[in-house]
Amino acid sequence: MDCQIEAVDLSKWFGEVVALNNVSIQIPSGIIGLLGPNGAGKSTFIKLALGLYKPSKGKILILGEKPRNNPRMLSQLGYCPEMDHFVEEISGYEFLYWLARYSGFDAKEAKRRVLEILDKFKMTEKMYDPIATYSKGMRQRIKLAQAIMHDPSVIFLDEPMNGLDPSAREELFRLINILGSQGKTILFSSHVLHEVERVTDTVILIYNGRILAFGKVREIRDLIQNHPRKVVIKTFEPKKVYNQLSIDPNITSVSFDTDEVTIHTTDPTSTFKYINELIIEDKISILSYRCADEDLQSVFQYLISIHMPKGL
Amino acid sequence: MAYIEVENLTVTYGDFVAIDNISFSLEPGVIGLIGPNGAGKTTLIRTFLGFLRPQKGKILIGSFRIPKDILAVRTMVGHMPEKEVISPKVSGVNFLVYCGRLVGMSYVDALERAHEVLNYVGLQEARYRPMQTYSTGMLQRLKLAQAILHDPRLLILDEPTNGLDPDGRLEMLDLIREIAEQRGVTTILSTHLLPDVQSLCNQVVVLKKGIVEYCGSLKELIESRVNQYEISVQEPYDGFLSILKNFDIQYEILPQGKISIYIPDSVDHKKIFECARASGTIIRSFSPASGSLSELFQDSLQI
Amino acid sequence: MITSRAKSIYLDLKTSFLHALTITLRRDRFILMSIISVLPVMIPIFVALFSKTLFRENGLEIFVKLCEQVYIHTIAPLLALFLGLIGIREEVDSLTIIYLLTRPVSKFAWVLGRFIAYFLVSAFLMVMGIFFTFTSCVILGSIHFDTTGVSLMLQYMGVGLAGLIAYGAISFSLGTAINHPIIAGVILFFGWEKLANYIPGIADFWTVQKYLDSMFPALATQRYNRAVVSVLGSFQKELYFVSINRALVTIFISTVIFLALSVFSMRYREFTKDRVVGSK
Amino acid sequence: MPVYPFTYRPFEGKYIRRFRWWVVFTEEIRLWNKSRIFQILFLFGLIQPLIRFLQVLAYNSAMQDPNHPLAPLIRTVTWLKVDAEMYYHFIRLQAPCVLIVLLFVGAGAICADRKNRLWEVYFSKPIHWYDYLIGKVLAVCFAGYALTFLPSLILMFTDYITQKNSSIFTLFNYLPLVWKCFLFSSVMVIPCALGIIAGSSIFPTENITVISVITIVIANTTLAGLLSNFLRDPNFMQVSLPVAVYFMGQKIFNISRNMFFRTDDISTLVISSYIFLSSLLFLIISVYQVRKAERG
Repeated sequence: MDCQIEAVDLSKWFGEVVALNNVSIQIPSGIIGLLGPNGAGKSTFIKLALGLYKPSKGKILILGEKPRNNPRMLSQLGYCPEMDHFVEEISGYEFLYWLARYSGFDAKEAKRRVLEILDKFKMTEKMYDPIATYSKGMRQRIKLAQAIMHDPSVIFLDEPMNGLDPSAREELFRLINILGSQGKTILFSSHVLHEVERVTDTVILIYNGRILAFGKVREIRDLIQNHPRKVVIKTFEPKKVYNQLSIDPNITSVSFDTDEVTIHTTDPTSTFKYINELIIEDKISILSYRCADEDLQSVFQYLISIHMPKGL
Repeated sequence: MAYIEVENLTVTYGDFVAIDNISFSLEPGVIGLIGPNGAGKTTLIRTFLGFLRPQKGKILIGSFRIPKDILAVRTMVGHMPEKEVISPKVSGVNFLVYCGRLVGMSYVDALERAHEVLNYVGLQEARYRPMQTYSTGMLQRLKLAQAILHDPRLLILDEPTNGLDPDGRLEMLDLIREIAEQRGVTTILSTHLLPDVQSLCNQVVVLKKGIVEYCGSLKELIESRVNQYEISVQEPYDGFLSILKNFDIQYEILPQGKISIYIPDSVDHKKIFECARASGTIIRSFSPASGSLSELFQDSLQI
Repeated sequence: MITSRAKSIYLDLKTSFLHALTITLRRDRFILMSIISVLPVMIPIFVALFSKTLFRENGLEIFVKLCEQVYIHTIAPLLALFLGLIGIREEVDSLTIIYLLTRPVSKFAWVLGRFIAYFLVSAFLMVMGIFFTFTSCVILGSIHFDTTGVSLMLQYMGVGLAGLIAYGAISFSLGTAINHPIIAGVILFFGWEKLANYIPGIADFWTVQKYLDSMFPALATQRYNRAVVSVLGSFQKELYFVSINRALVTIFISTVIFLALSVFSMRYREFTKDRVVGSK
Repeated sequence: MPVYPFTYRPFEGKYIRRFRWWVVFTEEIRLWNKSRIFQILFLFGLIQPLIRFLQVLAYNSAMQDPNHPLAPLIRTVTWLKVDAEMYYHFIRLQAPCVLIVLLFVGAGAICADRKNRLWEVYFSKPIHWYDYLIGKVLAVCFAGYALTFLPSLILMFTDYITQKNSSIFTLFNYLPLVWKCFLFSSVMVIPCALGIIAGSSIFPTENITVISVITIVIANTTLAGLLSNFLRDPNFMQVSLPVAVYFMGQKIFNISRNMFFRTDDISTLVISSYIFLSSLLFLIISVYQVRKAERG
């Protein structure tokens, strides 16, 4: 396995608040989603990987080298920060031009690259306007432009989807896919699973400063599919559904209301199979059914509960 | 009875026309204000609050005219701004107390209210910490808290679910729904996330480049399509899809692993389950679709 | 290997210098500072308008005082605070510095490039100011455009530039190292330096002003006494007099130390602020 | 057992419509009190009051006891004397501290709110721009008075209770002095506060505000010093705003001489209108900026 980013016993704390707690991980190349709720430590991990923070404990290596105060390494990295701050008076062109110069290109090359990337992001018509006049989407695009302008081999995108409208999101997904197909490593953080799913099948789950899981989305989906869950069934005849369902041994509890039945099951797959059979055999008629807790938070809770000693 | 009336409103920044001669009227309820980035949503909200002077046109909210009766309007309006608002050294509860006192509550009232509202939005444990230690989601909740603090009659929310994780987003939507429906507060919800609008709003205003594309009730916009279902299927579902094709059933793959299925009138929906059984897969959720707003949004606006 | 490293540092230096130069030249505060540094030119004209004879008698003294009190004691620290400290601080405060920190730039080159740009811009303003003041004095007839006059002007320019370097280096290190640099800068440059000069011999060794003062042309220093200098104070001043060479060496060394300090803090401080959450 | 709902409830209390600026005022003061740097600066500013306090104690105890060993010394050293002039000097020497503390307090007062986008929140509440501005200005002024006027009141009270023959009637003798101290403090504090608030409303950050105010003060004073020096007329010093404030203090305390200047031939009208007009200019600037944000 080629290892692009490697963290060894990595911890970071601010005062007495722990942001990242004893993380050890080896990240291969490709597109990788960094998934976790707000404040889980995604940003801190990315900033440590970029060398913006000094690790409080342990170390982080990118392509085998420490990134902090290492210009040679930084020329291989691109970073799109989460925060929305610019020097508002200067124009988008200038912003990009100077960052390109700092990346080590001469004036001519920097200009060529900036124009190229602005053209790619369809921003040429407003490129000489001050950034203060840009809309949220344009500000996001300009942040992305500076991250990929210098052809880095490892790209960090911190919550790139935030505040983008659907069409802008589509464009971003396409861009990430193109970059990934060029063989770059892209680590992008998000808190929405299906966003990540659109572009990659490898994710890192991070929660409360710890890496919870690292693997394929498929596996996480399976986890979602297999852990105990709540299913809500809407029907006109709840009593009948109740009677039918209470036979299933996997279902731990059933309750019903005027037009819906709520069940808890330990083996959702077989329960769903059972429901499907019932519908086909016309034993029950339903309007709709869905899982009530099919989201990441419950996966996190579930994953934590597996590793937690029972006494707690 | 129109609650909000806008007539021939034009707002400009220098030469740039942000809102171009729009007119619409809205009834009380939850109102969605949708449009792509830079469509003029925030500008419209800022004009409602009197931060921007309209070039021409008039706005009526209830019986108040803007910008003439702006103070009366501000008393009954709660505003949740789009951008991150932070007062770094101040704790959440102190910030809310200050906001409450600005509205005109006494210190005791404001303190009481602040604690109640913080409980309500789910910031119980973080209330005494300075705001610079808050995460994006917590700041978002705090912004909502300061907007509903003084029991407003009209709630203006600018991108309330921006930057929240899915859990937080659902909670935020639930909060808004509860306030809007149980308390009968008219709510204007500006967003580009269509599911939010779909789950909350009964009227929508669609803005595009400063022009109103559509204004009216959401139901009329989305006529229910009877024979369309949304299902999610256990992976892998390629076999299932090919069987559907054999039966000439049309389908479309949606984001979040969902599949939208159109069945002819002659066929029962049981057919889908049979197909699933034939391909050895399991249908994990099943619901009649009500026509997705996002399709409509993308069709009508071509964005 | 060594040469390629040196070359990359040189390129970084050049970029940083050009960048700092372009952004400084377009700022409003550059315009404000250029107005302020040319404003003293009006004083000789104003004085000449009021009384011709007075100006002719004391024209040289007027020029000397303008250079010493206005340009070197006041405008030099102001330029350092305005163009040096705020230039750095602006990036840190607006958090745009993290765009720079994620670029492959050597911090040494970045600080040095900025410093050179600051020095060139402020030196330009100072030299122009002194030159215009000199010219207006010449035109109004108090000083002659001869070798003594010109060498006097050049000496003041030299002292002014030394002042800019020393004050600039201190501003840079303040701007990168501490959190409320501007209050500290004001207290240091306009509180401490002025106060310490009343306690010669002990405290004033820790001020820039003492070393600048000791580089003033002898011709000028004989000509005037400051109003509040006590007898004891002037005696002490003579006792602890610093020679020009020593002053130059001190200024040079302190500049190097302070610039190294700011490079050090650029390397080891964490400029980005993260909002972290402990438990939700 | 009745169970009460634990949810959002409507607000049925009353709104207080008047004196909204009081809220802004108290919030500002509460905010600085949390800052360590403010506390240090403020304590630094209280050094002189402490010394003066000891001076009053020493002088009164020595003067009233003829056998006191220090009495001859204190009688000969004129600047140890406690009289109206002492209060003038006290307030005058507080000026640098006042400037620094007010800069710390006032420079961020408006621009920090704007930078953190708090205006969007505050002005969506029913608050007038003038309530906001009055609150901010008064808070900054209050910090100034806390360093000048309040300590001088305490000094007067100390003076009163340490005098042997004090009675309730001698208290009235202090009234003109109180008035003079208040006037002089106001002349010093108000233009300073208004200037800093004006700077804070124009400039984007706290740092730029501080440096700009300092630049203006120093440029102004240096110009005045040079003019008076070259033209051999000390009265040109009144071009400088800080020195004009000192002169105004001399006029208020009826002191005709000081170390360098004679203030007899300076017109009270001219300096007072100079101070007044510059304060007005600062006020107009900040009013314009804040009003623009609130009313579009």
